[in-house]
Amino acid sequence: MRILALITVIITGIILIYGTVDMPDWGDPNSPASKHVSPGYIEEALEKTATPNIVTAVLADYRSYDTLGETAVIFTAGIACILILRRRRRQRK
Amino acid sequence: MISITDDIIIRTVSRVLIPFIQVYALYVIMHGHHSPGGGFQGGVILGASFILYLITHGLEEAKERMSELKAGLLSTFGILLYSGIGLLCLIMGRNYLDYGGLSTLLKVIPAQARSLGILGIEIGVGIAVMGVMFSVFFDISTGGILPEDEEDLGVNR
Amino acid sequence: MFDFILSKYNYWIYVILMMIGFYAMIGKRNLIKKVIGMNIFQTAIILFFVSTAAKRGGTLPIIEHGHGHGAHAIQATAYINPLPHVLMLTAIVVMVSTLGVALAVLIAIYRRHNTLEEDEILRQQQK
Amino acid sequence: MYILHIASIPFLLVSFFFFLAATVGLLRFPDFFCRLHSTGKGDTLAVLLSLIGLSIYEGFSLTSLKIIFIAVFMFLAQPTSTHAISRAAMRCGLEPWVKKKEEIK
Amino acid sequence: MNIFLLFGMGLFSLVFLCLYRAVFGPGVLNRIAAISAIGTKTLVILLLMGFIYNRVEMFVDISMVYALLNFIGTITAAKYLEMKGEL
Amino acid sequence: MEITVLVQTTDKAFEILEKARDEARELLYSSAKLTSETKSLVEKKEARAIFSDARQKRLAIRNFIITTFVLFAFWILLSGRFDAFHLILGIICTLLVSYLSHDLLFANIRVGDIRIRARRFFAAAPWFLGQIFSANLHVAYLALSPKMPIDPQIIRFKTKLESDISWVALANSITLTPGTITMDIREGEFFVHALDRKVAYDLNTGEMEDKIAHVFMEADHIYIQDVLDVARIFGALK
Amino acid sequence: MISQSPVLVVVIPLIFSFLNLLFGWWKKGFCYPITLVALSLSFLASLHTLNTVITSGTIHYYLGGWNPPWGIEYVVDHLNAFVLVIVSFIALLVAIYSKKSVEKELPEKIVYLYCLFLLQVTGFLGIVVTGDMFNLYVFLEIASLAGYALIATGEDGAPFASFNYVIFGTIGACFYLLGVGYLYIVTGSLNIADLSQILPDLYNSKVVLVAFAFFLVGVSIKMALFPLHVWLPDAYTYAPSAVSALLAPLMTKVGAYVMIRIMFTVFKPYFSIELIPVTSILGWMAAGAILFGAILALAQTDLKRMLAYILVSEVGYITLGIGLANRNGLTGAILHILNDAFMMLALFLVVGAIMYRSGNREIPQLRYLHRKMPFTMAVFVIAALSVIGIPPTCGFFSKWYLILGAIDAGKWVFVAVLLVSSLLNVILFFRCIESAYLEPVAEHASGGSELVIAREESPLTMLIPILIAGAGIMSFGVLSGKIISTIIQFAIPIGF
Amino acid sequence: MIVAFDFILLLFVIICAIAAISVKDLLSAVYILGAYSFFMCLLWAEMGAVDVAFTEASVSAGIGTVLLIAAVSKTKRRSKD
Repeated sequence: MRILALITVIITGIILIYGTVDMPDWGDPNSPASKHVSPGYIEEALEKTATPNIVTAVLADYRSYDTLGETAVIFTAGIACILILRRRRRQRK
Repeated sequence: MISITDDIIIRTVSRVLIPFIQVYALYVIMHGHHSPGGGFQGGVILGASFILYLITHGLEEAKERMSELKAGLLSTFGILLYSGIGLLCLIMGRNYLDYGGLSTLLKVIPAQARSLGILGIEIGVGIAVMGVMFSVFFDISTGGILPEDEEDLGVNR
Repeated sequence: MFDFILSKYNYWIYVILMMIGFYAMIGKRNLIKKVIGMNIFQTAIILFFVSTAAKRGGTLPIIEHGHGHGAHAIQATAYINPLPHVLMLTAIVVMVSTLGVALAVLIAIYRRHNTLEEDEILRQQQK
Repeated sequence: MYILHIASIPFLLVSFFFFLAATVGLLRFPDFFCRLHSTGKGDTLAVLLSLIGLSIYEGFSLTSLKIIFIAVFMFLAQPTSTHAISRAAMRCGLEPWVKKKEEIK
Repeated sequence: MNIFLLFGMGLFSLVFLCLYRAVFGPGVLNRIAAISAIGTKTLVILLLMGFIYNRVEMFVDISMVYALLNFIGTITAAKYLEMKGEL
Repeated sequence: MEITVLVQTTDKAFEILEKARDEARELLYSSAKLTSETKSLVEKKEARAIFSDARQKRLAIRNFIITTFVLFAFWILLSGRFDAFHLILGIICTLLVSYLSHDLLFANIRVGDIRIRARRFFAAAPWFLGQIFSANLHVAYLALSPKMPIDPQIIRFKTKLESDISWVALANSITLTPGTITMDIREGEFFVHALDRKVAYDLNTGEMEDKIAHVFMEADHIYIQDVLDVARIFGALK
Repeated sequence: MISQSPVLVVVIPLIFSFLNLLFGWWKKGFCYPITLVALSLSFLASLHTLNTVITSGTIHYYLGGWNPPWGIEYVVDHLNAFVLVIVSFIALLVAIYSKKSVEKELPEKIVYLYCLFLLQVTGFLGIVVTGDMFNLYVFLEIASLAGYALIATGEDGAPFASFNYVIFGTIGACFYLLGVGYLYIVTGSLNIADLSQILPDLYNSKVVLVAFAFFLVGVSIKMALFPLHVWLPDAYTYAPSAVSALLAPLMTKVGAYVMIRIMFTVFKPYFSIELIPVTSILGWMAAGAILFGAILALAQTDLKRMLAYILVSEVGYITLGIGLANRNGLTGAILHILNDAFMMLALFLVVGAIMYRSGNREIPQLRYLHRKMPFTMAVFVIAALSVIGIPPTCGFFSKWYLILGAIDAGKWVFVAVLLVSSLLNVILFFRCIESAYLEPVAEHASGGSELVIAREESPLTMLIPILIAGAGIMSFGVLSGKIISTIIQFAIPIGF
Repeated sequence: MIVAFDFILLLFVIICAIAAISVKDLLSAVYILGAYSFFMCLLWAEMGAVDVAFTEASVSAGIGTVLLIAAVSKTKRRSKD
């Protein structure tokens, strides 16, 4: 079992490393990731949302729906813990 | 069941530190615009301050300050605040979560309205995260069984 | 060759980390170890995403001098790509939530089976 | 401002010395309690010194005041955590290492 | 060569030494001690990074988080150990 | 020097007490009007209760205000923005936090000594810093010297300090200073792990304890309490 | 308000789940009606969305008012809207059904259970409706977390099954996220429409290849495709009956939807069919899943576990349709998403009802049930016939299209596999039907036996969804031509 | 990004990860995971992701370790592997 796990892990690792060969260099300013969408955020965020922290602007405005989902995720986790563990509700007076 | 520590040093130092941690957490929530941080981080720190109180002062005392029911209510309130702001934008005739729609309501320019909308949802996220963090820690550390129910349920854990 | 290594080593390290976590998730018998492996696995992915955002010569994605200064134009190359950071904030939240749920499930398992070793639980279930 | 930059260097060097001493102590001392001595105080003072050095480098601003405040919190928190661990170790029944009696005699 | 970079490298070498205790140290107590020592060094290194980036005011906040919150974990572990497995 | 400070303190204590008593007296009169029919014994009891209540409340409000100010100062330090919006946010946040935990920061403070305490603290701080520095040099010497001349031992002593905050100060400064860490406190008895025989000897002289007692006004504390008690009697006589 | 329906579909259950908690703390009785109201509103909104899509084409909805590559976009086309209606309708049915069974199985946790139920549905709907890769991940996690918790509340082995699900689910979700990252690093975009325009230039890149592989593996884990299905049987067996009735039809279908979306919208069909032979691999895996699921189902005596293995086999059908990669096969796959959802819903609901009445679910102990619960068992038979593929029921039509697709592709092995699996299903269900219907009554108790077996039909809130599901199976069979001509033929991705 | 720190931090992270999954005492494993989070936080701060580093710092120092210790305290501390 353990050897099987090891083999799976190694195969996955090799596939992943195979994928990295064609990637743009680490920290390359001309990589597609920093050319396509992100300049739009950097140049517009302050002007359109009056928020100097671009990460906050993107998090809470451009992609605010993701953040709603994120909050829902954490809320789900809280309710999940209550559902799984809590045995009895507190007696109300 | 978390008991109070009988060590006076830990209790006192945590007592002194907790208000500072809370102010710091609120600072992190409110200043997400200008420095790193935001609702989630501030909420976690705020939750951590209550967790610290729970660990050092025991369940009995901590319940007077923050009970699990209150935490649940707060988390629900926070996330309702978030989605409520979204719905408000919807009612104002824009798309969901388009804070530009708030500008007529708040009487500011759209960019400023967006900034205020961001602040609003950060507060919502902070409250929700604080409640959930406390509630999760509460459940995991007590096993979900409140001390007053222990005899009734007849469980050892 | 050396350049190649220098430009890629960050990605390779993330793969190694991820594999460590992955091995702990599927190879270890203790359930808390699996949870720890899960944590490592997820942080490795976050590391990968943050690596994609790095930009040589870029500074933090927080615009200096506060607001109200529209005078100087903002150069996109001067700031690090903010989008992966945003995504990873969400991913960290998901990580914490998963950790919480996994621990809750773990305690429920311990209540039923009184052990956390996978093989012992399987033995108990076969009876 | 240049003079401030120069002035901060000795602080950093001294703090590095204390960090080094603390770390060597952590590695070399024979038992847990003695190791706590080195981490509990060496690190605290070293952090204090390096933070003072950094705030001098920064000059007089709110940021440097914040850095000083970090040091204050460290001064509250670090001895407390040291004390908490040592207490836990004692309650666990960890016996402190004592020099052999024969050697003293 | 930047003085902060040098200082940071020195701290990293010390962290490496602490890591020996953290990984091999006999018993959990030694590990806790070593890791709290690592935590203090982490705090300083964060500030150093701030100076290297020339944006200290951003990094101070992270450092402050460690200063305020790092001892929660230690206290919890200490309580766990002294209460013999309860919290 | 000592005596003038003491007198000042006592005066201040009187002053505060007077104010509190005035407040209480008003309450007392109003309650006396209402319950003029009842027996004087009951009245006295109630009066005493009201008196202590008023004092308690006053203390609580005082704590609340002090906490708010301290926290607001901390907020200003953190925020670094002085426009109206952020200041109002700060006021709201600090009020919230003081509401949540005003009884935490100054849990059982005594009346009227915070300024003197602060002054004495700053007077004593260089001494402590010097001690900490020498402690570190000592540890560094022990750690770096090849022979490692350590001789650890546990010493225990009973402290004469009373309040919890001074215990904490003593324990933390013991932890920070010459080769010693506090291991445990059990009912006023300190268990200290010392790295060296000489250090243990130094600790037993009790210099540190005296300093702490001085800073936290432990030594004069009993005297002031006496004065206050006498003052109450005087006031009653008037 | 008309143009807002895509977001309302998702947001209404989300907000109502929080309200559910608030009102639930006040009074437990509110939860059930609130859940019903939320899901019916959501169903209405999804119907409206489908109607809009049919009449006026694809809907683009910009969340937050930001244009697509920057903001999050909802793209609702025929495929989306179709799955959306299925998901919301099935969720509504299960919610109606859940009242009695939840009250019996988990009386203390009604509030939290309904709250998580709504969150789960929110997650499914969010996955289906979104047009953004990362948003999909977030909603996937909502659905998964709610699923872990709901499964863990079940009977004896449930926490351990749930833990396995946590581990596998996390691996799946993380592989998906990794795929998103690999695509992001070479394209710089997260929007599906944007990606599908950028990617064709990069089809030779190794990064894209690896990303594609990881997408497939991640989604396969989530939808329990054959070699990666190990978490499924335990989890669905031990879960409470209402929960397994919600998860079993929907989780796998949503996974199948995501797979279709990734293979044929994010990547062009040209890539996933011709450039790399992934569809044929998928086809073989699917064939394995079909046979394996059916054979393992034969070995089970526990009815619910048997159904879980049948589910594995059904996932195989859908994947086979995807793997055939021609128009007929894909039509079959999409049609099977609908049919299989209803079949599985009916089967799991019936098993839940049986559990509710008799308390056990071993196949040998099903006897006399046709007298006790005639309507329930009738629906069971209908669903069984549909799984087998007997003409008037809907299961026949999707299988028919799958077989046509296999013939078109020239892969006769798959035709054989489909036929063999039908045979296996006949054996499988005949066992159950035999022990339920054909057990001789008079042997045991002479004379009064007819009176002993009193009629104990399942309660009305359970019976109605069961009957609706049964009716759905029949009517979809009859209406399948119309469904294909109005919706599915437009839902097939461009390029076929 | 500060390349000089990057090498060292990646090395530390790997050491911590291997140690965390191979230590038999679960409390130690949890603690080493805390150190792992420190280094991760440093790594992200070094790459300029201040917000992510902040989140990791608050999560690991405030919640993660404490939560895991609580879970260990409710279950067993020793593990077989």
